[in-house]
Amino acid sequence: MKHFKNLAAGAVATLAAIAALAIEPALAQEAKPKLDSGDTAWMLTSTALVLLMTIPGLALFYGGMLRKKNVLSMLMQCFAVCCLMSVLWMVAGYSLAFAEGTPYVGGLGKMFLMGSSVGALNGTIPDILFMVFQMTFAIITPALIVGAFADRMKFSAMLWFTGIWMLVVYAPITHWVWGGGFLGSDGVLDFAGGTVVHINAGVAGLVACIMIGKRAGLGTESLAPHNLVLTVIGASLLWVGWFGFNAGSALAANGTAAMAMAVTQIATAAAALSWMAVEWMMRGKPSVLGLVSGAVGGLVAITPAAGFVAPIGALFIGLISGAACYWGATGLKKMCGYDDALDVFGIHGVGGIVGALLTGVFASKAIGGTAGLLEGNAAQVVTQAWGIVATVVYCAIASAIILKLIDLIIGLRVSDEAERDGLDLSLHGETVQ
Amino acid sequence: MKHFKNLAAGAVATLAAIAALAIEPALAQEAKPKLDSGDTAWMLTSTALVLLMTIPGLALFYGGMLRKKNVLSMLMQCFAVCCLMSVLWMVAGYSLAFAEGTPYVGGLGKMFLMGSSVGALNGTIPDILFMVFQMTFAIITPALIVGAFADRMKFSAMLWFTGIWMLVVYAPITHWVWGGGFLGSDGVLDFAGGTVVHINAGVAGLVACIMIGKRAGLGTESLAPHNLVLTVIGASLLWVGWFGFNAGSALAANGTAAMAMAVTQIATAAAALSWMAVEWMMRGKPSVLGLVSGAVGGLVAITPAAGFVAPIGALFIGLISGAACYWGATGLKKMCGYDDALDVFGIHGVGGIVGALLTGVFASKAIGGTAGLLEGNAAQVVTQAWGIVATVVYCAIASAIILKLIDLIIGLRVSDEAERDGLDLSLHGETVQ
Amino acid sequence: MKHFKNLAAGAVATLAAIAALAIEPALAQEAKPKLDSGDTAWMLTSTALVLLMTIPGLALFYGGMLRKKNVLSMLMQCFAVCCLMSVLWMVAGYSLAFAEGTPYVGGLGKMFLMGSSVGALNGTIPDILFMVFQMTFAIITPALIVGAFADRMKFSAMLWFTGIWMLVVYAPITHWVWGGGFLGSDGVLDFAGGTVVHINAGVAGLVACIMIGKRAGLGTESLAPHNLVLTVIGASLLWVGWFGFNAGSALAANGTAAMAMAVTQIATAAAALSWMAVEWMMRGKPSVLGLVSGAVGGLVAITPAAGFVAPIGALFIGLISGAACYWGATGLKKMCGYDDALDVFGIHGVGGIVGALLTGVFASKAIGGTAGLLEGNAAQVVTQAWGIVATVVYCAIASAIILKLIDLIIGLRVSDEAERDGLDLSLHGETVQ
Amino acid sequence: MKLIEAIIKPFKLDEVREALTRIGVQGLTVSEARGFGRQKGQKEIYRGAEYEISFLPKIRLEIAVPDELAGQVVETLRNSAATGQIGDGKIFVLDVVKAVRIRTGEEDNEAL
Amino acid sequence: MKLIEAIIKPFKLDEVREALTRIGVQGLTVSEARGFGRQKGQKEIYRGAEYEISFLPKIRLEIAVPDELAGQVVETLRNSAATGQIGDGKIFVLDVVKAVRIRTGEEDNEAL
Amino acid sequence: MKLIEAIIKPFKLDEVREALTRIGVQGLTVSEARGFGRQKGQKEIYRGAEYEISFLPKIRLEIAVPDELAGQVVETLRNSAATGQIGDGKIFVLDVVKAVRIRTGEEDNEAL
Ligand SMILES: Nc1ncnc2c1ncn2[C@@H]1O[C@H](COP(=O)(O)OP(=O)(O)O)[C@@H](O)[C@H]1O
Ligand SMILES: Nc1ncnc2c1ncn2[C@@H]1O[C@H](COP(=O)(O)OP(=O)(O)O)[C@@H](O)[C@H]1O
Ligand SMILES: Nc1ncnc2c1ncn2[C@@H]1O[C@H](COP(=O)(O)OP(=O)(O)O)[C@@H](O)[C@H]1O
Repeated sequence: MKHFKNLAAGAVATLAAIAALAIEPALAQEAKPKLDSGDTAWMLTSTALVLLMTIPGLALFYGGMLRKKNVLSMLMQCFAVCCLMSVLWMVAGYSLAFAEGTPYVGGLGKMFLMGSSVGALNGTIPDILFMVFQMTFAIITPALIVGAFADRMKFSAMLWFTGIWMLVVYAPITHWVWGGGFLGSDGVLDFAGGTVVHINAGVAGLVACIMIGKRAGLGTESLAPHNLVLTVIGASLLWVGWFGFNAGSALAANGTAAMAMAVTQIATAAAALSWMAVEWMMRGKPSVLGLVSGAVGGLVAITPAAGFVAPIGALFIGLISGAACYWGATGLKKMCGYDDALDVFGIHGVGGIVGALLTGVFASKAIGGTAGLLEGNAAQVVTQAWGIVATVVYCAIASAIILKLIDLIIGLRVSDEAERDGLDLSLHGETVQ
Repeated sequence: MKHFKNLAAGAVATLAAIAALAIEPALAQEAKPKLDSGDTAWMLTSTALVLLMTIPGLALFYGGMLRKKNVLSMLMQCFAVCCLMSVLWMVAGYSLAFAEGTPYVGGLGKMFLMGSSVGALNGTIPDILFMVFQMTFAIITPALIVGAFADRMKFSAMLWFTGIWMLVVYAPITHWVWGGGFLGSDGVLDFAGGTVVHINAGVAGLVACIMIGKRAGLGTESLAPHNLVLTVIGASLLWVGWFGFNAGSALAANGTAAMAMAVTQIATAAAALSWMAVEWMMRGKPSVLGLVSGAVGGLVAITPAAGFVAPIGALFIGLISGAACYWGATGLKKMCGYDDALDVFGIHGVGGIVGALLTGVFASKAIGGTAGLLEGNAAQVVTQAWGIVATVVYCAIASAIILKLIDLIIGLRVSDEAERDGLDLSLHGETVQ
Repeated sequence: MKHFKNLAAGAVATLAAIAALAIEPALAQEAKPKLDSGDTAWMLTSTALVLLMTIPGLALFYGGMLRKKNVLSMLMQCFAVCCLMSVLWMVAGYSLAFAEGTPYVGGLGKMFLMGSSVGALNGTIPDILFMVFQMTFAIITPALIVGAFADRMKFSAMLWFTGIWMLVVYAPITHWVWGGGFLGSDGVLDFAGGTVVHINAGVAGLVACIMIGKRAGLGTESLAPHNLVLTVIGASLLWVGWFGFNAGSALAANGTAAMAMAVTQIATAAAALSWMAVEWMMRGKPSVLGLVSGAVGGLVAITPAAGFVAPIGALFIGLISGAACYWGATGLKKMCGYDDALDVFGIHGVGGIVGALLTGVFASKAIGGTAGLLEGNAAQVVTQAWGIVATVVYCAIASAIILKLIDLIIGLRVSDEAERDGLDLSLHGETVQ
Repeated sequence: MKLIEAIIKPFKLDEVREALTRIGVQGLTVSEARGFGRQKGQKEIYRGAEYEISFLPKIRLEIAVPDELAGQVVETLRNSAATGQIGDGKIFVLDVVKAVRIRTGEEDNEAL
Repeated sequence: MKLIEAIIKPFKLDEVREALTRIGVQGLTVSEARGFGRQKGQKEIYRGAEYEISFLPKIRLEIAVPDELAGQVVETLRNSAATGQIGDGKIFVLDVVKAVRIRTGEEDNEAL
Repeated sequence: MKLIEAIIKPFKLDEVREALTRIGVQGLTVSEARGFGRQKGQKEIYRGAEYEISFLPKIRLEIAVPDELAGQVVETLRNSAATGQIGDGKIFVLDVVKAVRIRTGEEDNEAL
């Protein structure tokens, strides 16, 4: 019984962040909850789609941008992160994020998925399904980070870092926004994880790439991508999988999910064209890497907005974020001089921040129940900014501490020789012929 | 209110083409429409599956058949078409296809998705979901065309051509068949787009490859595919995604969708084996390119028939279309001497025509409500032929005019040097190592 | 009417194997069956996911581990098996597995899908959907086998072997367990095919690789994998697709499906980490091939258990099977000295046996209705062992006979020269550049 | 005998081979190479990072011929491989002390 | 010293290397090549388009050896690389004016 | 003229090229090679199957230079390519009978 209370509480809190659904499901909770097979079917599918984003989606998107001698190490890192987070999420992460607790972190009531059953519901879907859907988010977030320190981190250090980070940074922040924590209560809008997932990963990546230092040969040798075919496959699977990420965050197969899918498609396409256009003007040629990078930037930017904005709003969010991410991956990076190898901050950080703010601008009462700046509710932009600040500050500090400790204990960086020979051979004893 | 009328009208018209559903949903329209979460779940999934067909499916299927120096340009074209069509469909395409209008083209009432809402329904699914599902069709159709003029068209010309073509050719023809236009009213059967998508793309490809001329080196150098692994991945994703294309066209998760999936699987397998057998006999060896090409031919041929034929009918459609497409990609092409680089006409044109006619032959009253030749309704074959003729004539003329204009204004073809160096480097400044 | 009886009988029998559902659906059968659009949506999706496992999933997983000169032949084999089985399943396989018959094999009542209709149901989903879902299982099982005799079997012999094997070995064993046969009645638990699919394929692979002999150059030349990027893509798609395989085997979108998905995720992750850890200790380096092989081992092991065990049980099944499969692919193989090229027995055979037994250990009444050893029902382990023995014995003998006959009539093995030049060029006249 | 090594533009290979066959060259060996010289490459840009391609794709031919044929082969190479644009490549003629056909053991001119 | 260049069939590489090591060759360099000669390639067909493969995969070996060892190396190459079928390849022996070991600067025979 | 062939470690290529340009070398040709010698490779393990990598990746440079420049080029190669560790590679100097620039037909030193 007590368990069911936790559950209801947690669920209500989570759903609170999803204005579109706030009313009925919440009620549904009070009333006798009933499983909806259609909603369940969609959430089962969404879970598969979000897993597809990390393996092989993200792994290929990243791997193709590296030199041939490091491609397997990147696939290894993404795949290993997927496995490690699955286990850690079951052990404690889910509980820290979604068990009843303080406004700052969840409790330990759901460790090892204690009390999970076939019959328990979360709104109209099985509770265990909500757990595994959220697990796929806990997988991709740390996986996104590894792009920043590609080519140079020890595999063991990477496992320690991502594992601890998920428990200490990701799980609490998820609780803040979706688990009944203070950001959710403060009215921060984050439909599918612009703040929780992308700003979070972007900032952690930035901190990590600064602390580990630049790649050997940066500026002197060619670090050109060895096979953008892989990158395009990865970007495509990210796009397709993102439907599960955004439309799945409706936790139901309804109009909100459909609208989330539509605006995701529109914003992504607009962002890709926007990056392409800017690059075409500035560099004289449109590149496929630019096109797909823009698409990812658009996917990131629409993530917090998906359930809250109308198609027109999505079009603008896409156009703006595409150009913004281009700047993030080129101008900003040059300006500051850090070596964010695969532009985790440039795209996920910048895109996430732009998206979070624009959600406050374009939010439409008719779509998601909350009005934004354009509908006269300027306050929402401030609320969004507050969500960004809280996340950036906590994530930056915590990530830095974790990395520092690991560096002291086992060291973050591989030997120069290992880096030169390539991580595939030196760390994993394998090569691509 | 008026909007809802358009909607209902449009929806009814569309559904009319889908005999299996004609009755209940239509009624459902008159009565109070209610959202079905199961149908919605399946259509959300189908939309993701059809997007998967283009990116990365089609992009890889095509890219692997080219020389290494052009593979990125093909991925770029497919991905850019995906983005451009998404925006254009939202802006005007959807309206031209599905807004209330004349029997020849839709109106402008739905431009920029005006009046779209979270609550509006189309049958048992959200109206916005129908829009985005159809968007994925508007994406893949122009993308199919680019295979015909691979290796030699300017990227800018390609964008202009596909963009205009989608608005001027694809949207109206969609309206004819599914949007309440004259072909639908005439009783032409096209369950998932054999005419609208495949014949249409095949004919446009044929016209384009003739107008732009042959690839340099054709007949003198080796133009052998550089990596059929990509092509097999692409063909496989096309097959999987096609379940969304065909079974999704039922617009519901019901017996018709299930039957459409079953016949799709059977016809595709039979066509692949049929092409393989013919090639094995004629050439002495079965090739993987032949096998997957046959599969795609079968997918094309069963597309118009999916909701109308029984498994046995599908088996025959597959066996016939596999052999027909083999001829289309070899004998016919040699005979006429055009350079349809990736056999867009040979497979999608020929397969689409064969499929449209055989739909009239094998249609079964028990399955889709309409009898075909074998059940004594010879007239249906004539109706099918009428649908083919109308599409071929309009598409051929319109495509030729668009291409001619673009050629005059910016030119269709890249320089000889750019073609020789490969489009990856010359147009996009990138290479696969 | 009679047909409906068969149907009901067959369905009940099948479902009997799925304890979690035994009660309601069975009742549903007796009562007036009604289509559930949510369950149907999930089964349509699951069918697509399981197809994705074979093409391109398995094809890539296997192809990447071969030398470059044989990669296309592997893709060809997997794709051709997919096509051939689809047709044979429609013609007779489905009937032999699921039509009313003896406890040992199904009847011929459903040959050519006779009597299939849009309206007929199987539980809460269309009967034709159950047929095509099962078809995807009949596709992947023979496809799994080809990894064992990679690089050296004639393409024609491979077609004959897999085709006959599916009809003579796979279909009957499926009937035993899910089609109303004796193993099902004996209470053998096999939720998604640990015995039917994996032990079966593993044993057939072992027999085949022994009968055809070792690869030329084994031990003398390097047979190192040419491109593990493909293998990682394949493993990832296998994982994602496996959600359809395991959660889809609930035949509904309900709590059992959700729990099956959760335990699949947990066991797979644990097995991957387990293999990685063991390899890291024994070999000094964690390899990406090891990591993904462990994941596949975990997927295999959780397959029979998916609907029956709790998350904690899944964690242990994963940890144990990862290490067990590592031994199967290294120690065991070295010990016995057969050349199971891609460890079909080492991973699917060993993992399947371990999983089947552990299902008997960890089965939980609360989850799937049946108690296992840990809940005091030691007998279940014996029942599981009985299922394994019956399958191994029949499969081994029948496979050996089929192979012997084919060897006598057309010969199993390619010429030394063909093997040396690589099957891509010698059998299919194609190469990867 | 002489071993004639030529560095040419890749797209010229088929043309060169045919020209050589016409004058009776029975065999040759080619390998992929990358050349650095006067010809400048295009630059590649990836997310704002520019890479000058200083090494351009070339094909390296090796043709062993009897002394008397050497002059003609060089001439033919020149004519068939030239485009007149920078980067056409070079021809180097080396002395061969001995040649052997592995299959038969035939030596020197018989080996070619 | 002599630089011995051999064009052989790829699958013979390991065998050849072992044979050479046995007679005391300490090092060699190999590269991938494609050969044109008497041996004809299989043809590839893609959707009815036929391509004769006139260039077949070969391995190119370079072995620098002291003059006195040259004869024996050529002999060993012949025996270990021959299959007796067309396409076995060639051996070319060239004079080396000077050899240097980069690591130490040792010259000529000491460099090998 | 001389044809100078050098086998070096791949990651040294850019450094070597710059050093050579500095002393006035106008062009060179590189190709990928794999080397067998004293340097031993790491081993790869795939599901328990161990493979010693006996051939290590190397870069093969060819530089044709006038006789008078040869000494200096060899010197420069040594200095720029050396790491002091086993596997740095070799330099071989061969005589060139004749050189031709395909584009212009210029011969010998003018061709370089
Ligand atoms: N000194 C040299 N030694 C070896 N190869 C050279 C030399 N100079 C040029 N090459 C090769 O010839 C190619 C063409 O030379 P380049 O100077 O670019 O044009 P051109 O031969 O028309 O003057 C170069 O890419 C390189 O492969
Ligand atoms: N004149 C030549 N110069 C350089 N390489 C040659 C020459 N003739 C043959 N080769 C190389 O030797 C290989 C085998 O030659 P080929 O004539 O096919 O068989 P065989 O050596 O048995 O007569 C060819 O593929 C080519 O790589
Ligand atoms: N006799 C030889 N002929 C041709 N190449 C050689 C010879 N010996 C060595 N090499 C090349 O030089 C490289 C380095 O040689 P190695 O003996 O490993 O180290 P080091 O040159 O420092 O003694 C080898 O990988 C091989 O490519």
